[in-house]
Amino acid sequence: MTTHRTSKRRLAAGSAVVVAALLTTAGCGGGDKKSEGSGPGFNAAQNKIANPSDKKGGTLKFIGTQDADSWDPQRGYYGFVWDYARYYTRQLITYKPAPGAQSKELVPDMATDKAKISEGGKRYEYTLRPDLTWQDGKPITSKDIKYGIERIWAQDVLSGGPIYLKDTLDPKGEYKGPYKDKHPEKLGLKAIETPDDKTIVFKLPKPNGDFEQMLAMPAASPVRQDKDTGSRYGQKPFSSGPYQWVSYEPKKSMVLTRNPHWKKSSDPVRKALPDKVTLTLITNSDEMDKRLIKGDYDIDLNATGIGQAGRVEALRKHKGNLDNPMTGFIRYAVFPQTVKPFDKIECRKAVIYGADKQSLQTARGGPQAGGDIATNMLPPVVKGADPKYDPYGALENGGAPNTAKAKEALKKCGHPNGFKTTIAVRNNKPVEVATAESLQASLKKIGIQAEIEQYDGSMTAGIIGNPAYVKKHNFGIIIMGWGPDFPTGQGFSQPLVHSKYILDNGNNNYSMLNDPKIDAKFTQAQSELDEDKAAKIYTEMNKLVSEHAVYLPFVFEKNVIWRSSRLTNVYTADSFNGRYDYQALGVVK
Amino acid sequence: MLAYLIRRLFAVVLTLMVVILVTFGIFFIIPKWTGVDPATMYVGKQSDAQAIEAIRQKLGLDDPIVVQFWDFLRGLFMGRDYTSGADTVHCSAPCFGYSFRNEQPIWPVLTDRLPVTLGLAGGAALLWVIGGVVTGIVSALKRGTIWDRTVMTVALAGVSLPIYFTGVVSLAIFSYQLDWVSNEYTEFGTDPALWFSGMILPWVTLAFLYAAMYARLTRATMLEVLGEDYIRTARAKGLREPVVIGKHAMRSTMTPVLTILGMDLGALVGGAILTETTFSLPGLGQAAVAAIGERDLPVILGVTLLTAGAVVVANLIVDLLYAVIDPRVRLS
Amino acid sequence: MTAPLHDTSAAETAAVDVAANAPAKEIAGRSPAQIAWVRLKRDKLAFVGGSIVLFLILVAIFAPLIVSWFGHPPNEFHDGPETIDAFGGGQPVGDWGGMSKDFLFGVEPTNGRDTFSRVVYGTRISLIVAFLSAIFAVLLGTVFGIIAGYFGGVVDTIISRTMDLLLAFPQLLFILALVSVVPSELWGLSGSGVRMGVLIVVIGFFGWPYVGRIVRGQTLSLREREYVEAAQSLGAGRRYILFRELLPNLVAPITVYMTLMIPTNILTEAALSFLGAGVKPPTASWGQMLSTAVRTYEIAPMFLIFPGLAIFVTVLAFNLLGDGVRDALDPKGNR
Amino acid sequence: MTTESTPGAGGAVSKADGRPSTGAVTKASGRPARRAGAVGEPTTAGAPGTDVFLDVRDLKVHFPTDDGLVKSVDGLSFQLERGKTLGIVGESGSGKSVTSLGIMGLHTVGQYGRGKARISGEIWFDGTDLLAAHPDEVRRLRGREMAMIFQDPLSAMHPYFTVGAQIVEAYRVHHKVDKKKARRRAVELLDRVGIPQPDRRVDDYPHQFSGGMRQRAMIAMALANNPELLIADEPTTALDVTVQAQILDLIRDLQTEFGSAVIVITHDLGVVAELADDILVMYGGRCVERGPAERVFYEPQHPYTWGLLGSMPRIDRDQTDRLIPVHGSPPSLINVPQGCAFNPRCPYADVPADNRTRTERPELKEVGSRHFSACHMTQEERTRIWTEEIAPKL
Repeated sequence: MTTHRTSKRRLAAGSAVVVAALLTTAGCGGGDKKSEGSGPGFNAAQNKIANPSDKKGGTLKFIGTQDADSWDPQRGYYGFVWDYARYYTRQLITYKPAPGAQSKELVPDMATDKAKISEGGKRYEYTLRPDLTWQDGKPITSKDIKYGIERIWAQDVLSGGPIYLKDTLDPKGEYKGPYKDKHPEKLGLKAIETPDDKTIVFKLPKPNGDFEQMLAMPAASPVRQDKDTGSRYGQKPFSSGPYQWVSYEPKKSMVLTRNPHWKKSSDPVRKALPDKVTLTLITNSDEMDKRLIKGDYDIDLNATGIGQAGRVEALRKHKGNLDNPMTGFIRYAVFPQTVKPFDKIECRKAVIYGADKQSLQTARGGPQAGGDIATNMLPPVVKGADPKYDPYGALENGGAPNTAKAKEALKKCGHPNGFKTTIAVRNNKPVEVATAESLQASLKKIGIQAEIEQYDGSMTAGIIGNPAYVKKHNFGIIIMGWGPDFPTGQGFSQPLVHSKYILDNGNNNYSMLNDPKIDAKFTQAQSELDEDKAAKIYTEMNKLVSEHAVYLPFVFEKNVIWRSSRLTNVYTADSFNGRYDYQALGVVK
Repeated sequence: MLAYLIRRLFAVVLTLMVVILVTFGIFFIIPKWTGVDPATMYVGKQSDAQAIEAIRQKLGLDDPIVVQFWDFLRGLFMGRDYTSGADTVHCSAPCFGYSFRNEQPIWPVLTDRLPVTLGLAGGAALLWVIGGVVTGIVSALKRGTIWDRTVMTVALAGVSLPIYFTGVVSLAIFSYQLDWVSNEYTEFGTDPALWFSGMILPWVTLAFLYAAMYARLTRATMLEVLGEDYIRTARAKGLREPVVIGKHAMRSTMTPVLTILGMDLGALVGGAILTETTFSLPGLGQAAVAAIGERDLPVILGVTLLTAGAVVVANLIVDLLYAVIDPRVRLS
Repeated sequence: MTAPLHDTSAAETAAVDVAANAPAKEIAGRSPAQIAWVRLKRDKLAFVGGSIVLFLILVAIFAPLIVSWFGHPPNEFHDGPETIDAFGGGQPVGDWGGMSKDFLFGVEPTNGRDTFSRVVYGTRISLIVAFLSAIFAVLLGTVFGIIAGYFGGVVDTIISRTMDLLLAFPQLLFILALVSVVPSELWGLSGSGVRMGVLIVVIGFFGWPYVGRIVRGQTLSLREREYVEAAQSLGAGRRYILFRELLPNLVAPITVYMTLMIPTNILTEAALSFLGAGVKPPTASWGQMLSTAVRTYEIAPMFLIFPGLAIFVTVLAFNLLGDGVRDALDPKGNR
Repeated sequence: MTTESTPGAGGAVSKADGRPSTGAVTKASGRPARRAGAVGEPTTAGAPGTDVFLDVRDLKVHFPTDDGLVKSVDGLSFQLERGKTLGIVGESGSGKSVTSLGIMGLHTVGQYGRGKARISGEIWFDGTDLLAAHPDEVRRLRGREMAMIFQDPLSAMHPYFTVGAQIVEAYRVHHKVDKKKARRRAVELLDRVGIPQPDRRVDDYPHQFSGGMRQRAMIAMALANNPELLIADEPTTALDVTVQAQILDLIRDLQTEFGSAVIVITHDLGVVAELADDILVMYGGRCVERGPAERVFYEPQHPYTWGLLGSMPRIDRDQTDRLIPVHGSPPSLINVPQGCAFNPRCPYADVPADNRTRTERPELKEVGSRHFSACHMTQEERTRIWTEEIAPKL
């Protein structure tokens, strides 16, 4: 008995030490001074340039936890890849290297000027700058650009990237891609013409006001045919930008050094300040935050925001190194109209009214790391957005649920005591599961019993992107997020609400919204070459969408991101989901 | 002996076949019931019917499962080509498959991760064998004393602690609070010191769990052996007690310990899932969990096969070793 | 990692083997069960373990009552500013993870659910899954073990090979994979019921070879014993022999194995929940709480401590009890 | 000392040249003086001209257990002269083996933790009180001066080492010789105990030997250092009947040759009849009868001995009534019956008056020349019962 008591006591003593050690964190609640730390200030890189500088040299050290889906310019779809790709790719036109909303403006890159548009918006012509070179010194020709773009057509080999250009230039899919091309130079795509090495002409079957937005994507980057390694191109792309690839180990590291043949004089956009750019990929995001805060690395490649733990510490001690940009994403729930009882608008409204938006915001990470409570389905970064448009009173009472209206709606939809449904949520996104639980809890209060179904996040296209599957499995509420591929109504909303995006697989119009009035707005806006006029049309489109009550937006997403004190020339860019404009960054040595 | 070996190897191959078949079944047949097209997981945000079809073709998803199974087997020994349209990827033997997520064959992914797992298992095994066996023996020799009871209670507590709890608690203290060690795997080649620093916690936590088991096992075996007649004989010869324990008793005690060690190491090669997940070690177990999340079938299959292979081969080695240790065992 | 979950050390197996063989020697006139009971009562550690187990069972049964007295409904959110600092990292407001009279164990980060209530309700999942899967494994193991051991020959070979094969499988990996592809509605169940059913079946299925081996060995040795022969020579039918003679002799090793299997199953269930293959949210389970805690331990350490301790205490209690039962049924009886 | 490490080339290991003149022998000269002071127990030891070199006095070996104190040996005394053989007889659990292990000092060594044996009394071995001596000193005697043959040679030999290695080890513990010489010695010993092809079999493992050969090897191991005292604990129990006889012959031959004193422990009086000069009958941890073999066989003075004799199969006896079994089971060593430990099983328990058998423990009393018995019955009663009731049936 003595022994036993002894060991128990030792055990108790041991666990007390453990608990005490852990509690030193928990214990330091209020007393801390909020310090700005060494950085230039909270949000110092928001809408302005922090540490402006033109000093060259040094090594810029990226760290990240997620590798690219592909570094192949035609295949990458992750936002950070598009931002990072400007190191080693060039486009005809690109986003303006300027802070905040200014970054959304398109400026010429390899082209001497923006397009000469003719034939009522169906012909775009560009002239290339002189002195454009590949990393081996050979000139970049219009044919290289055409070949690069043609690669988008080879979806059988190079899947994964955006296919806006393909859909716009060749909506019927007549061209089969360069690998099956009989043309001697593999340049058989009819919609693009290269009358000479310095000229490139795009011929659209019908006008699209956002066509230049599509050309600003890395997918429109040149690829030289003799350097094209097909599906393996992403392992080591051949550089047309200021930096070239030295080494890359997937999920581990990457080193870029200066491309000696790149000339500043030929590139009005890229700053190319550091001598070297390195990327380290690790697996643990908390460890990444720790290393960033410690100063071992300069910037988070993925920029998905500091994790909970790092955030608490950083906000407390290093607030000056943080920025809190809007990402352009909306986090939302969507109600497939094919699933009962969401075929009835009042049932959808009941969920919208019954949801506790503040709780959802907290689940997303609160006002700073989660974002502002969203009012409608057009994010503020998109032209034509109006965050004040709040048709369902999301902001009333600080985001609290409107139980009275919810109950009323339930009555109208014929389920006064609520109903049963399923919330579908990706299993690999803990935050989304948290929002699902929050929604579940608030719906329970108005009598709606929601079951949470965590589906395989990697199978999104085949599960929630498959309307038959959705219907069969009774996914009445789907939780998702969406960000703009380019900052216009088309770049954000079209896949979500346009009827032609209802697909058997890979559907993004989860609500199955099929309203000719909405479709017409897109046609109208796309043929409008004036951005501001197009924006107004999108505002109207958004109102139409809201009236259908198929979306319950949670937040206009914001992130808390880390900016190392070593960084110069830092600013967040709306065009890159609120990430820093990577090409502009420099480091103090 | 040779006949025995051949028969055992045949059994090994057979076991692995069944493992492949079952894994195949789980990941090909069940998803078909659920009505999800596996090809859709390889397309991006904007899916394209052409792309889906191409992937289906490339992966051979439309082939009957028997054909797919055969292709996989052939690939293992002879390598295989993945063709779609004009683009052909060659995956040389041993071809465990080709990950379309990373555009690379699986085998290098596995060989890349294997050292991490081996490093984890090896280092931890060293600690737990030394720690567990020594405490077990001392406990057996001090049976019933305060030491024995304390150690055995701690050992029982040890086997009762989930590693993802001890692991996280130790991370909270030593990595987050005190910042003594890194919470990220660094390759040995990159920086041995950092590698070591990152491995200490996983080693110790994993070893603690196993040491507890081994201490219990060693103690029990030792007590049993100490009761054997031949130990009494050894003493009757006038041998010194350290010789009796160290030579006569140890030899018999180590046999079951070695058996379990062999099997544990075999299982750990692909199975340190929880440890690797807790400590974010990029080993095979973590690869498997990630692959399950991503439905990256070739990787799942590869890890499963490698793990099952390791277990079966470890069993074989243990049996062979047994014959070496224990002259009474005949391989037949 | 599969191995530590299934802690079937040779020693334990050996002890179990012995337990069935010889009757207790020193105190005549009492049945082995009585002797075992007396021994068990004398074993203080086992007594402590048994008491905790009993306590946990009561907690599981009366969870709603307990929670209504001392806590809040387990799925109720308390994410207002008085409990959760949404502006920071979603950490609980106040020291000690928000522990207070209202929230005995503090609150879960981000959503402010009552940790106490969730730990209490987690007991249910843990115990139900562990018990039922152990029973399932024992049933399968006993049936197949007896069949293999008694009939021998081809039947034995097939069953034994199957057991070997199952043991060679990377179990956790397999269970994980299986659970992740199982449809959401099955056997007329839906929601957490399906997941629990799947967990029970799968954990039990991978557990039976351990029982099967022991039972097979026991059956083999019992078959050789005289009294079976005697019964056979008296013309008793095979089934009679099986149930009248073999089963009672298997009770001891099976009891021991089952008590030792339950803690293992608790750990497996928690591990699966930890890896995301457990019951569905919002149903509370310890492993799932820990998987949340792993992401938030820096800001809410108490949320890591309580579910972790719950698993630890439960498993330890079962292990203490299991050790005690094993020792009590061990004729050598020397601790 | 000179020839100690070089045994005779002829293979016969003779006592004379193998015996080192160690301090133990020198010490022996002082022994009679100390022994003279010994009193209490009935003893014939110390008588002039005898060569008593093992003298066990009031040996008690008790084991504390959860259920109580197990008194395995409870006050045992006897002597043994050089070159003589003592047979200790009794049922299992009577304390025979515990006694032999007690002499070898195997109760105190390697008994770790709780549950250690409690030993008291004196064991004088060649002038040394083994119980008072430093354990290391006892260890040095073990295997060299006193050796033991165990009951089951299969379990008593380490399965992982060759027979040769185990003999070599036994030899090299006490002799600093190189492995080659030790091996030669092992072959020689195996040859001596009658193992065919000893130079080949020396490298076999115990499981490759037959039962009888294993026991021979065991004996060879015990004889490796020419011990003064050889304890054979049930040396033949695990063997076939034919082999039993061979082994007994071997032990007897070797004893003659080596001149060792031998203690044979057995439950089988037949074995004792073959070998023993003296016989000691144990019951319930105590000696109930002790004396020269012929006296114990032909004039046994204790009902328990009668029972044992009655249980002994004999060819010259009629099939029908050949056995007189001892009814009941051996006594609990925790709760030894009050009075005479044998009383619950003794058919003559009521012969002495006053119920003494059930209240008073009988002491060992001399009943003849060097013959002792512990029974409350008078000598007349015993003689009468023996001659009238028992002997005729045997």
